[in-house]
Amino acid sequence: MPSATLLGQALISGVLAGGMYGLLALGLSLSWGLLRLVNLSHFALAFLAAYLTYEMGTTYHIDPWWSVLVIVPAMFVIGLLQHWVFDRFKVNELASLLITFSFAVILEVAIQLYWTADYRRFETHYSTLSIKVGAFYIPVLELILCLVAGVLAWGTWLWLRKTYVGKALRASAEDAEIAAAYGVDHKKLAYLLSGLGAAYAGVAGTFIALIATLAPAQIWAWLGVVFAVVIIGRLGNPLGALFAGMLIGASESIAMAVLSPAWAPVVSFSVLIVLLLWDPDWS
Amino acid sequence: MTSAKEALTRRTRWRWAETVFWLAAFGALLLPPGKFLILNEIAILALFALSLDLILGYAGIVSLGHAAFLGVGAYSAGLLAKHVTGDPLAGLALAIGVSTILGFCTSFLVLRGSDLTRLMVTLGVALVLGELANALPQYTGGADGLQGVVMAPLLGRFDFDLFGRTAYAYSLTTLFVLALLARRIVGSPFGLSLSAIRCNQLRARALGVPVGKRLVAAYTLAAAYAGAAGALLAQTTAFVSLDVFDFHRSADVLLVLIIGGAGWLYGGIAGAAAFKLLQDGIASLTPQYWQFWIGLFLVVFVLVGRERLFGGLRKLLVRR
Amino acid sequence: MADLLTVQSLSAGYGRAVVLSDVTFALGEGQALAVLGRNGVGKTTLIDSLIGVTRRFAGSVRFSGKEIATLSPEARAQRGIGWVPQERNVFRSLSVEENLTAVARPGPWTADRVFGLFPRLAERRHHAGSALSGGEQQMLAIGRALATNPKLLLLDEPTEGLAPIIVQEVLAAIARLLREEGLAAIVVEQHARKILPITDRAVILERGRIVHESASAALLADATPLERLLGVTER
Amino acid sequence: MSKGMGAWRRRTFLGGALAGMVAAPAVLRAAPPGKPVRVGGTLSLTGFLAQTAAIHKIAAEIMVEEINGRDGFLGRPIEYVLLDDQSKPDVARSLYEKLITVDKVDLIQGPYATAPILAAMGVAQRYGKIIIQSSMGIPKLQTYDMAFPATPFGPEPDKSYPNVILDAMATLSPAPKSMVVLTSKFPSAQFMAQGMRTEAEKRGVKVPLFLEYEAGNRDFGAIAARVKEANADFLWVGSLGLESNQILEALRKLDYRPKNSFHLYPAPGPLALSPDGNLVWSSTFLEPDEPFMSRPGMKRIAEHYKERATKANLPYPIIDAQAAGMAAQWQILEQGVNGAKSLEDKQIAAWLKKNVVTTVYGPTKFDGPYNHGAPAQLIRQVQNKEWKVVWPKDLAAPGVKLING
Repeated sequence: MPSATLLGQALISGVLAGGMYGLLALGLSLSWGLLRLVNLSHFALAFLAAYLTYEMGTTYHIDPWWSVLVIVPAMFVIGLLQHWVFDRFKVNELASLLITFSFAVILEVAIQLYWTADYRRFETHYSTLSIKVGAFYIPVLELILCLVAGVLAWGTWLWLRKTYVGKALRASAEDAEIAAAYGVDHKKLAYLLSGLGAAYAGVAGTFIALIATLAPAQIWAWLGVVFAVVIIGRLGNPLGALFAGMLIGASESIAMAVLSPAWAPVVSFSVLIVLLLWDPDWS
Repeated sequence: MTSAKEALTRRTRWRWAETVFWLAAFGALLLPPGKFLILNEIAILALFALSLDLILGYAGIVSLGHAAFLGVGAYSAGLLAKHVTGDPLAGLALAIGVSTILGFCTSFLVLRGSDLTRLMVTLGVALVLGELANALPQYTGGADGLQGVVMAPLLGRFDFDLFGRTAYAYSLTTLFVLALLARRIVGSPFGLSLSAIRCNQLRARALGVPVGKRLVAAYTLAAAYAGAAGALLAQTTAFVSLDVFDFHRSADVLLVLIIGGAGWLYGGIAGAAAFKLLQDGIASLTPQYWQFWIGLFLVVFVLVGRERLFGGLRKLLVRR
Repeated sequence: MADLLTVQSLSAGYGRAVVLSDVTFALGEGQALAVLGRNGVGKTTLIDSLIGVTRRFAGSVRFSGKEIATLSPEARAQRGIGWVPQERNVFRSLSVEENLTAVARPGPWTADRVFGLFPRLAERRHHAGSALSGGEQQMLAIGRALATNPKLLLLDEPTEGLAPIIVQEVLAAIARLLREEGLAAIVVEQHARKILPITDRAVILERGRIVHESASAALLADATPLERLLGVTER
Repeated sequence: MSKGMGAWRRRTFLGGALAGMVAAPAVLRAAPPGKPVRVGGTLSLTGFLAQTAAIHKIAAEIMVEEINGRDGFLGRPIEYVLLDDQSKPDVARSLYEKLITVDKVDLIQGPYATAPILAAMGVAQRYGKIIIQSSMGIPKLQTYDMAFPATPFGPEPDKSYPNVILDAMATLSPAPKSMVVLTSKFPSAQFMAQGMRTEAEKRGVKVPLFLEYEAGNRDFGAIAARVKEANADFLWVGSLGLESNQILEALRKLDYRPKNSFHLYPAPGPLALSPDGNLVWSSTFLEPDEPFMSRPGMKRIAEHYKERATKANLPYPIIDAQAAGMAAQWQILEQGVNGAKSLEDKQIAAWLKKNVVTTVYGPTKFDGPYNHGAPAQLIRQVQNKEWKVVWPKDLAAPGVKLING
């Protein structure tokens, strides 16, 4: 039986690591839930941002906290461009799945072309910092990640709940035609949201550069678990995405500490399947 | 009454183009060796896409994890050949049986909830099965793949030759038989009720169609077909790897079906031929960056060719 | 005085099907028009043509002196056309209050004023749209249209499928809007007698054409056209 | 790297990108006259093993040029027909079949990593082709008698190599008494990890924790907590790629640093450069130092490699055991063909079994079980951000010793 310290430590690092799931799920959940576009290239965009952070950090010695100021707006613009394609060709849900899959493949090749397939590691002194609280250690970088994810998720939630634009978006998501007949300009809002989703991928990318492994094929490594998180957190619900991310992160971590680390990959889908058995209309 | 019957028979009547197509496909067996490898791959992919067509094109269920059944079929056939008997038909039967059971069991999970949750559950089932195969290397060979699959001659007479003529003949015949069967099924009242469900589930229910049961049956049937494709894959390549459960496989077969057009059975076959030939052509031109060109082609294709191809699909997916 | 809405020789429909042909009528500021007719004569198509979701084959629609026939639905809504759809179509995932504020535009009609009109909705302010009864949904649909502060309100069968007591409540509210607030409106209704007392004018549609037009009071006084065209003898 | 250099790289990137994506860059043509001998093979140019293919592709291209610069195969130039197996064994399988039956290559070269090699070996066996490979970590799976290893794993590396590590550990003071074995479930790593546990326990080193994690594991926090709690004297990690960096970082976040740790197949550059990488051990067969540089041709190959790898923008442009494996594959094939004076697979195989071949790994024989010769695994250690061979002592770089962490 694992000790209390081990369990507590596993829980802490799991919840914090889950912040990354939540952050990645955030943008995906918004575009899927509110625009009915399944954006498989979300991960590729995040990795593009991660590689850009890496490049700016290693080649030009720009601190990631500064490069994020350039990368996130750039990703926002990419999101707008991507949405222009969706809008121009009236892309529906299934088509969006296929097109963004192809986008992701193209981006993967492009990343490999410039940065090669070799592993990249952005060494910063942040990566190993941690705070000691009692018997537990709290990694600083993951803590910042979770705070950022929390602020973004909460801010987005408030934005959707409290502002005219947010409510109009939710109304459009439910019934675009009716909302349009009430004067909601769905198109403009959709551009805004697509840009925002890509910008969130940019934020996630900055943290990926600092925390995770950079290799082109890693684009696909997050797909399954983050998709599960998006559904568990309910589509279009930013706070749900974050909490679901933390829940899955914590469950994986506990599974690693108590059972075997090899069980971690099945945790997210087991949770999802149990959830869907319990409530088929979940999401 | 007669007109309804006529309409039914018109749907199932042979067209000359079909005869020409199958004659050409079987005629390819007379080609000199060197093409059977890719022809065999096309036949298997076509069967896999045909199976997806049964649920996507006819029942309107989008699956992101159809590779689950391909994989289960492949491992069943591979393990049978390795441990019990190398008889191809026994393996094919076992694969169909196992994937049918899996399809039936998972159908209840998949058919609960909305289109969106379906995407996730199908994806999840394939991922979990992939993890399971990876977690049991003593049976599946894990990441190294299943070694030592040795096939006995087909029908006890035809050896699997070096150039793959037998393999192609075997895969093509299986494809032919199952396509004929599928043709009968989709033209039958059962198939028509599926189309009705796809167009409007509520109306179909109001007309007394047992929607749930029909969808379970369709999903199970598609699983069986995918299992058969898996068996062909395992047997004609004498090898199975974890890649059979890969997400890329599920995504590729969806693309294949979209290229060929869903909902007319031959779409999968046409798409498989186009996809494989394209892949083969580009990959030999530029081995490192072929994926880029395929990706670009698909984006353009789905965007530009979409209107023609997605007319029927849009109805399935636009949520009301 | 310039008319608020002028429909001139309008032919419209869906896809290739022409449902309305050569429809012409006008509506002044503050006027209420009843659109009567049997099932399937094109009443809803007329409303749909005004909000801009049909295909127009010919004719013009002028609103506040400007041609709007080529505008998108959202642009028409922004110019002041408020719509209460036949199926109500309230946003089920939004709360009652959010249904009102999501589409709100500045003007005298605020959420609070809507709650004043329909006290029932005020009680259910924080409930989701999906939790409302049919009557409440109808009230919400009307309230939602009001929240856009329209110059013209389009009501498509506002009492259909409601319990009699609720019908009274909804009709009373509509009457208040038309009579006291002086809102211009087009009301589609199958049951002429419910709506004639509160409207100024009435048209009767048959097979996509206007076959009768008169003051509402005149129709109430002499029901012969109603009996002839609608086949009803209501009491 | 200066800004000017970055801009230059970007220009070549754009030019190279377009040219590379249209043309067929994989076929190299060469000096000696005559009809070229076509040698086909796949590498994982895309997918999760792609970082290794970049290295092997460069090594192979250098070797093809070298061989053509000499006398080719039997006086004929050679041509390398390279295809992308996408890191998937079943793709490798069909591509080898295609190379043999459709492209009709004269000879084949093995792909990278156990799974694709096994797949390719099955095809080679069916068509009676000789296959040389450099990266199958589980020798006993090489059951085909015309399959040859280019890397001196030895027939039972799961027994021989742990003992090399244990020997080196025994010289530390105090000698480690316990060891945590942590491994990826990647089969060849798992295979070595099991061997490590068995051999360690045989020699009285306790293994209080043996953990397997899934390949592609994302978060090592909980694993690190378990390693810390076990608090053994030595940490053995069956890692691939960046996993070692991630594990060491996760440990440091818990304020824990294992005194000494061994890493099986790490990404050499990132681990050497990481502050956590200082003094860690890893496996190798050679490093660009003496005595290895004195081996015939090694200096030239190492220089070429550095030049090409830098140009290809590889982050670690230094030849190591990985790249050397591919070089050895070609050296073996070259000597086999020219020694047997034949392009016939059977004759080449027969010649290889009877003779000693000289490769960058030194004199190589194929006389043991599964066609393996003697093992020659070494231990290297990060010292001043560079990998140095430290064990066995007689192969250590001049003046370099194993340092206790």
